[in-house]
Amino acid sequence: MVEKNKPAERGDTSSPAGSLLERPHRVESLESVVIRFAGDSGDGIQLTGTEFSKSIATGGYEIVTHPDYPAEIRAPLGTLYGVSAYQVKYSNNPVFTSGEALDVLVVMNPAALKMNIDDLKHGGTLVANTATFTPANLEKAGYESNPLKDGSLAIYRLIPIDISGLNATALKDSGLSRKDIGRCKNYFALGFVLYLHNRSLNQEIEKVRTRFAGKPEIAEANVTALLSGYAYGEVCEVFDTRYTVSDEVNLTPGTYNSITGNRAVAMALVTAAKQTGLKVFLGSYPITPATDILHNVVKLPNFNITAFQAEDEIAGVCSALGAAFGGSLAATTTSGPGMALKTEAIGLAAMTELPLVVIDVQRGGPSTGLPTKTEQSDLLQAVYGRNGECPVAVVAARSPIDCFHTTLEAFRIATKYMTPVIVLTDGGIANATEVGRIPRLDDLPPFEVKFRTDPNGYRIYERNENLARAWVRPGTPGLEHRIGGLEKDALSGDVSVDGANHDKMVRTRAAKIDGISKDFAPLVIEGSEEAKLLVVGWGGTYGSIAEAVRQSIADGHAVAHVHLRHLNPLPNDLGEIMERYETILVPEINLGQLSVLLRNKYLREISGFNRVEGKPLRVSELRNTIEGLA
Amino acid sequence: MVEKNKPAERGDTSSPAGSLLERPHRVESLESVVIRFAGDSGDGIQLTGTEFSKSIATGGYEIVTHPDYPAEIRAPLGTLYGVSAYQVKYSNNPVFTSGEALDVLVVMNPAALKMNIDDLKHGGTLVANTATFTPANLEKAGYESNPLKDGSLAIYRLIPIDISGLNATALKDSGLSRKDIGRCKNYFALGFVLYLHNRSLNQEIEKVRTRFAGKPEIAEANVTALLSGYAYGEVCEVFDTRYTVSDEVNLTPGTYNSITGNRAVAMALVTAAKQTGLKVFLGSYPITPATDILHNVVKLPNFNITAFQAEDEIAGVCSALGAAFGGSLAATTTSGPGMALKTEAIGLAAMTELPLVVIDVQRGGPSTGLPTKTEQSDLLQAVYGRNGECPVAVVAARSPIDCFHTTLEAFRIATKYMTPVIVLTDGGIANATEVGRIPRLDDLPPFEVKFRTDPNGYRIYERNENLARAWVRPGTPGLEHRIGGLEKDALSGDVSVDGANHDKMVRTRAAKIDGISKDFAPLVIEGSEEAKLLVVGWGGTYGSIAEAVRQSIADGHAVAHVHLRHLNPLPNDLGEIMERYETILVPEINLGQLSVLLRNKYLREISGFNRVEGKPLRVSELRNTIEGLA
Amino acid sequence: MQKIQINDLTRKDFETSQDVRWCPGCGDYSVLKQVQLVLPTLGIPKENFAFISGIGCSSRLPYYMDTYGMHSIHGRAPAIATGLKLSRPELSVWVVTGDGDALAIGGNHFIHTMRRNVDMNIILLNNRIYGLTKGQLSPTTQLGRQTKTSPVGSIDRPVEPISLALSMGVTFAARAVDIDQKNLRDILERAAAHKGTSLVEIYQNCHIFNDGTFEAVSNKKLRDDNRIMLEHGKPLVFGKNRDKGIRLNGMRPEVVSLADGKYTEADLLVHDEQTDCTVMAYFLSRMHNPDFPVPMGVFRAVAEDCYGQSVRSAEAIVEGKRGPGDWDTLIRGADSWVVE
Amino acid sequence: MQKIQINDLTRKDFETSQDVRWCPGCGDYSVLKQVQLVLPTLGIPKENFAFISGIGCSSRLPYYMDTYGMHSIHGRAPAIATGLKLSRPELSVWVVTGDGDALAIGGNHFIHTMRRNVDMNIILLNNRIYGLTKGQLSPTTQLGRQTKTSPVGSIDRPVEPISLALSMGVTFAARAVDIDQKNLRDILERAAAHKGTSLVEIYQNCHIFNDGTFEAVSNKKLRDDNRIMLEHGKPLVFGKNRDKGIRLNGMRPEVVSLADGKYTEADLLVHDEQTDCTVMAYFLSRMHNPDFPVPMGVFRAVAEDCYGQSVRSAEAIVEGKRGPGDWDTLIRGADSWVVE
Ligand SMILES: Cc1ncc(C[n+]2csc(CCOP(=O)(O)OP(=O)(O)O)c2C)c(N)n1
Ligand SMILES: Cc1ncc(C[n+]2csc(CCOP(=O)(O)OP(=O)(O)O)c2C)c(N)n1
Ligand code: SF4
Ligand code: SF4
Ligand SMILES: [Mg+2]
Ligand SMILES: [Mg+2]
Repeated sequence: MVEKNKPAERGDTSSPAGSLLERPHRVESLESVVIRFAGDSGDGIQLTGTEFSKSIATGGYEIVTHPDYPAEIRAPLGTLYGVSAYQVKYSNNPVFTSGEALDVLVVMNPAALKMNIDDLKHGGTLVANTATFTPANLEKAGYESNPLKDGSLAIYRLIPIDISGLNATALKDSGLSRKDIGRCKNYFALGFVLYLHNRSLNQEIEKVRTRFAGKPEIAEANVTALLSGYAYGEVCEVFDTRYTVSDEVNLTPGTYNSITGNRAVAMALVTAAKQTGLKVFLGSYPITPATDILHNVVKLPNFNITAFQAEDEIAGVCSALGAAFGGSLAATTTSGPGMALKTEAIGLAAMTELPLVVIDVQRGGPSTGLPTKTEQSDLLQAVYGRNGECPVAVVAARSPIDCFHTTLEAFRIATKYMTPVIVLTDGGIANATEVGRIPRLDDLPPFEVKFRTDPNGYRIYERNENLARAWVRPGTPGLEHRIGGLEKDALSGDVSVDGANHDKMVRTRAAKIDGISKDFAPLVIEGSEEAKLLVVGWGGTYGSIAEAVRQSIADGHAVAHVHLRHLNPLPNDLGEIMERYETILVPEINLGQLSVLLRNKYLREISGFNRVEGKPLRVSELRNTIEGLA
Repeated sequence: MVEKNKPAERGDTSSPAGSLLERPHRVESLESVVIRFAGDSGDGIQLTGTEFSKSIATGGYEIVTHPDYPAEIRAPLGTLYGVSAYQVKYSNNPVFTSGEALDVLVVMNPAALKMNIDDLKHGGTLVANTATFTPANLEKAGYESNPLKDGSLAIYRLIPIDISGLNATALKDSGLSRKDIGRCKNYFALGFVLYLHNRSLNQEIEKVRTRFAGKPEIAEANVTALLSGYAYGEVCEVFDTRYTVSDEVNLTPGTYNSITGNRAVAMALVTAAKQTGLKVFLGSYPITPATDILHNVVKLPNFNITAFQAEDEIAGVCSALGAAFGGSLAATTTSGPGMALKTEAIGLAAMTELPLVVIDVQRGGPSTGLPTKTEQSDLLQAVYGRNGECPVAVVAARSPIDCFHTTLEAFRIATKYMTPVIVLTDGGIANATEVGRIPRLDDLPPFEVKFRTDPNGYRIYERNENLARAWVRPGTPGLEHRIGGLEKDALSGDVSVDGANHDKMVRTRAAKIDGISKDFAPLVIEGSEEAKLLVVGWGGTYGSIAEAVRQSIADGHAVAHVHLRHLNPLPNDLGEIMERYETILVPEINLGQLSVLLRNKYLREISGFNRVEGKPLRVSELRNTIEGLA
Repeated sequence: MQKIQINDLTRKDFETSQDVRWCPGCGDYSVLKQVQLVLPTLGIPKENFAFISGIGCSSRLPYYMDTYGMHSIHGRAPAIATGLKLSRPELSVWVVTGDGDALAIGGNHFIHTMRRNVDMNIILLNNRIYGLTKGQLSPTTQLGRQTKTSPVGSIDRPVEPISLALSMGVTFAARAVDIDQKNLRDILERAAAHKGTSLVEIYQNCHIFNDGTFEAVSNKKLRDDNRIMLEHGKPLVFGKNRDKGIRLNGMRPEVVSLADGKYTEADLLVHDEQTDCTVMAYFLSRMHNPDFPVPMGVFRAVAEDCYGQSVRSAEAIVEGKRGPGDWDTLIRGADSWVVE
Repeated sequence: MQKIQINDLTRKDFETSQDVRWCPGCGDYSVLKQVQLVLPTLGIPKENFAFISGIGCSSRLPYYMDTYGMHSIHGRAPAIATGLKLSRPELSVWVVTGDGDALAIGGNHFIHTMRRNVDMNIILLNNRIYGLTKGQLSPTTQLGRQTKTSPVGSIDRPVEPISLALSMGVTFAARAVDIDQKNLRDILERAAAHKGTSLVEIYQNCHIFNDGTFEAVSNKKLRDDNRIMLEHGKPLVFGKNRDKGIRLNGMRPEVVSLADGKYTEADLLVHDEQTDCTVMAYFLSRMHNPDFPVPMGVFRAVAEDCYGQSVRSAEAIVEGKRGPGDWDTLIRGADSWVVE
């Protein structure tokens, strides 16, 4: 059985993957719907998608979303590369990915049709805004004839609607300008789609009124558009089915919300400040797809958290290190190229043994690569990418919600072991949303930090049972001391060029990091116990792998799945678990970086499933591979 | 048989390790001497050591030297941490390291005695400048009584000489100031030691006159000091043995010289310019122990080589990349922390597929670490330390002379495969000297570079049989094109966000780098064919390993040694070779970085011999390990 | 670079097949156009142009220029261009950068390039915001401005790029507004002609994230009272009716009216772009709205040895003394010995 | 920082057990001494001092100060200090750096620190050379100077750190000579008292690799004719006999004699360290030997909000509007829903 929601046992610094916004348990049922909205980036697609998912989620369904922006800020209207899309999968069963083949596709123009139609299931529903299928737009999209009329879409259930026109008609008395009326059309579309999915409008109407509280005419116009779209559904005779996903939901009672991975990281920073009573300091430099974390944090100065936009990545990490020296919980956020720039300073953090959390929201590389696409290719950089023998802890989040728990755990490790910790998330989970139950503070693993204040017999590199040195806050009388990047005497902390001392320090720093694994909760094996095939994953591919494994099992294949949060050190029980299986499959959005770590550590043959296409692994393809090996 | 001097077969881009300054063949003979000079860093120790080694080397002996400076620029006189030392081993047999236990130790003050005496063999010769054994100096060195007099040195053959006094007497009529006379004392010491080693003075005298050509009084005073030291040896009755190392040398005829690794790199840059006719561009930022390469190169603007001291390491590597784009042979030189800063730009070089040679003279890490000490701990950074899937070629030099060949090979690989190549040397071989035969230009592997000039059908990422794209020099009509860090279409080179294209490009870049190994010469296995133990080494530990293996074999143990120049990709024949041996031992001055690469690639259990003490591996200790495993 | 006769180059020759992908209304379009118009007039063969950029909306410009080009990494274009120019002095090297690219992450290369005076043309598209990453604070964002990373208004005092460049001794510095086509074109031509580093700061409107930040100097109705056009040798006069001027009061500048007869043009400061010291230009670079008009045009243009020339003359000194290097002698080294 | 009574601190309290490991004769010794003398006078508890440095001979200074300290990585001290100060406003934060550390690799952090005006004291030990790496060209090395990396003389035009800092709006900038103990001490005291970033450039003699580069201003016999001591509100007079002065001629400075009666002190420029614009100080920072005396003392000292204050007032605005943040509300988010 896939035990997606079973909280792991708690170790000292470990925490369950999936409890801020805890994931619900429910009864089995297989029905689910995958829907994608697509249109010009100016069409409000992201907003429509978000609103739709919220409305669905509040119905108690599980959802996973996948927003997909064009690389350009504002691509010219109607172009293929200017198409923006937003995909949602929902179900009353656990949902792990935003889905593959679409049940419903809503397109606002020909370019959106062209770019997305291939993903629609045969027999799937296609809603198209006919008003935009003008000769000029068709040409921009590369259509020679109008696909809505030339029969080429016959295999789909086509619902052509003059969304622009109907919306304009509905709002002709609103007193708004034509431009403003045009802007309401996404609410018309939303109303229609909500009808299609059998959702009521009440809540949505309330939300529109709150959102546009300052502008009542706009609010009312949008409400009218929503209602008109819904009404159009009711009267429309073009189609005959509404989607009805069983709503026998069985959620743990509580307050729920949806959250993106980037916001979850920001919430973790706030929570760390709350739990410890310490100031949190975020030193950062904007870079896609990590910037949203900073955007979230700058709005929260009243939560004992200082955000600093530095002049570059190096200053970002260095300012954080300065704050760590000062006794704050310090973090820096970035993505691949920024990570590359921070490595020298991370080395200094490792050498001075200061707690520092470095969050790398991975994107397509190398170099500038594919900045708006996801990838898992910074793992080896995180583990090995510094000069000298410079081990640091590396952890990875598996889902948007897990970004919260993983970041908090990173802070617990950093302060307990006095070490930098690298948190790997990725562009996929950073922007996707997941729904879960809101945790209360006491639900979370405890997090307390102690500074040394006793000057008696203080030695900078004296270590406790975890091999960690003491954290001393400047301002504490009698504990004045100097640290730095030069090698230091193993006890006194004075500069030392002694060879034996250096060897000792190098080994001690390595042993300290290795020792972190004693705190990890036992790994959770999902899937069949009697399997011969073990799928080992890490980070943001969790959804795809869990879904593929689940489908394979449902289809009668024996396969097990273990998903790693801890990449350095690796969990102590992993070797023993791997020994139980004949074949190890490691799916990654890279050319096999976890494979390198596993092969090196366990000397095991590993099968890789590697696709580096800037997007989540395709469940169907992965499933084929699994079933070939199981 | 240790086949140290057998040139390897030549592949296309490969070259024998050890032919600039080709290493001599000779008849067997075991005699060798290890001597160390030590004194205040102001005492001219480095000069004395260098002069002594030159004099020995011109006698046709093989030598290896090891200079050891204090970390401070000018440490206060007489302090322990201000001691500077220079060690030479010479023999008429192949010499691989600067030796361990000393036959002769020359100390210019009590601090030098204190810091070095433990390395002197029982019964070894100790020359001490008695004039400096004053109460004040003894105290600074931490001596409670005068060791020259208290009998504590009885196990050595002590030769106490009032070097300062005798030198002053000899020069009292020179007309020089007291300070200047004092400065001559190292020539007095040199004269004495040369007598001790049975060398004639003629050549040395000539050299002093050339060196001080502008200042004849100083020249003559130094000559007098030399002669007086020598004469003192002749008349001195304190000791009874002179060192006589058999000089039945059997060198390949030719011109010989000694060279440090850093200078050898500089000579490689000059040679690359000479061979290709292209301009060489070196963009660099000073950092110990790499700076000397830049010091050497700035003196050579008349060799078609432009050296640019940039504002930082990032500008250093970026300026080199700009020059590479412009069609020059471009290099950047650095050490660990600087390497960390260059990784983002190396990623750009990999993405734009431009040839770039990055020379990392490794030093003790992490962070600032032990800047004046050697280490091999940047290997994994070189192989894995960049964001994204970003493979580059990595090669390492095994000895000072090999720095020349390895750097030239790096340029050949870079231009043939259009890729960055990282050259790893280290603080040990960078500053040590090795003697060898001077090559002629036609002795070297050919090196030619072709630019594309034909505009017909040009596509930026069209590839040849080596998967390399064409190098196009700006200024060529009709070939105008744009490259950059964003992923590009596999053929046209236009920006592409297509997933399948990205996957293809990621794999193609990886395949290109993997393909380089087809050019490598077969690995040379030194030592016994029937051995069960294979020692696999890389880089600057060659000397220690070769010597330890040789000694073990001489002692009747069966052991083989293979030493890698190519770390990425690894040589094709390595796997098959490793299979022939039961046990693999990998000695490294790190915690096992080559081990990681080998375990990952070959899934073989590896024994590590790891000492991270800032200095070459100790032959005796390594030998014990070898003999325990063999 | 020698000026040669190339009659047949036109703007079209510098256009690429790539769709230009800036937002509709972005100021970058008009800069691209002017650059494409100026290049054919310079008498430089098309294949000798190289455009290097960093990362940002602005840094996309080289993709739209049919010349040699590199869209490099964030902030590093001047360093790349330096290596290119030093190794290939015959090329015409252009750097295209943004306020974030040049002045945030790239600040160090920016200042050292100014100091070295390598012969290249730097086009700094200053929109006072990070465009490509969607609207964060940049080093030139005005105090109090709300952005995605300064929700209650920026507290970072803005950089004045021209002051910064002057303090590092830049030999050519000028400023223009994106849509002021004539002035922009003149300045680009002068920058191209200048030997040494030329910095052209262009006030560029980011229609999406910082619309209107340059309104006062770009809006045809407002601009004459808010800007002053610098002209070498001419007094500092401005205003729709050319009725205002800048006078020096001690070491302080002062706006005076020429309308009321108290002051005449003779009392005003006279612009001198060629003084060897940077103080005059620096003084101008400190003038900002609303107290002063913003200067447009050339702040400084002086002839000094550029770095490349100095490199080459240092090379020549060595070569003059020692002759061209002889590989055999060098490789043999000073005290080699012969074994027979 | 509030000044509190701490009677018992002396220089000794700030000495560490470490052997000081600069070369004999190095100017760093005298700076260390003055710093150790000034600290006890500031009324700040010893445990509230933090010294952050980069890499270089100069950057070793924190090891010799018995305060909190970090010897960090090359060029990054100002960035580290910024994070420390922003998160711990009650600390007295000092940065110790060299000309290479601050102006070569650290240039970007240097300029942005000036711009932000974070409350810290930066001691820049300018010896115009890379000491620790044994004698290469630094950004302040004079033109034509031979170093290990400029064997035929430097061709890089030197940086004037004070000009650079001023162009970024530094609120306190001063200069002193290492061995001029009295002046150095006064300036360190004033720098410590200043709120915001204070930059103290110290001309420091590197006895080993660049001996005598400051001879003209440090040698007691020469210095009076080669330097000018800046005093707020006083005319710019200098010379052994105080018989020379600086006058403004248009926008150009000019040295005039007060001896021949043609000019009197009334004709001279009067130093004003407090003007809000940076032009006066900039002008002074461009004066160099041999044409002008080199100014010593305080170039600029103005009171402006420092970054930390602004951060805190921005925080206060938000807190004022919204009250202290409530974790539960925040974490619940705007449109949560309840499942029962
Ligand atoms: C090393 C690195 N850090 C950060 C980024 C993200 N990034 C791309 S462009 C940019 C700012 C661009 O601002 P500006 O130079 O003003 O250009 P504009 O888009 O406004 O023209 C940033 C922060 C990056 N690509 N690389
Ligand atoms: C990243 C990095 N690059 C280069 C170095 C080498 N390095 C150490 S100090 C220094 C220059 C120091 O010059 P300066 O700041 O003027 O200090 P000084 O020694 O003259 O006081 C350099 C280049 C380093 N330690 N780290
Ligand atoms: S975001 Fe701004 S700068 Fe970027 S293309 Fe759009 S309008 Fe232009
Ligand atoms: S090298 Fe120069 S700066 Fe460094 S300690 Fe010696 S004298 Fe001082
Ligand atoms: Mg911008
Ligand atoms: Mg210096």
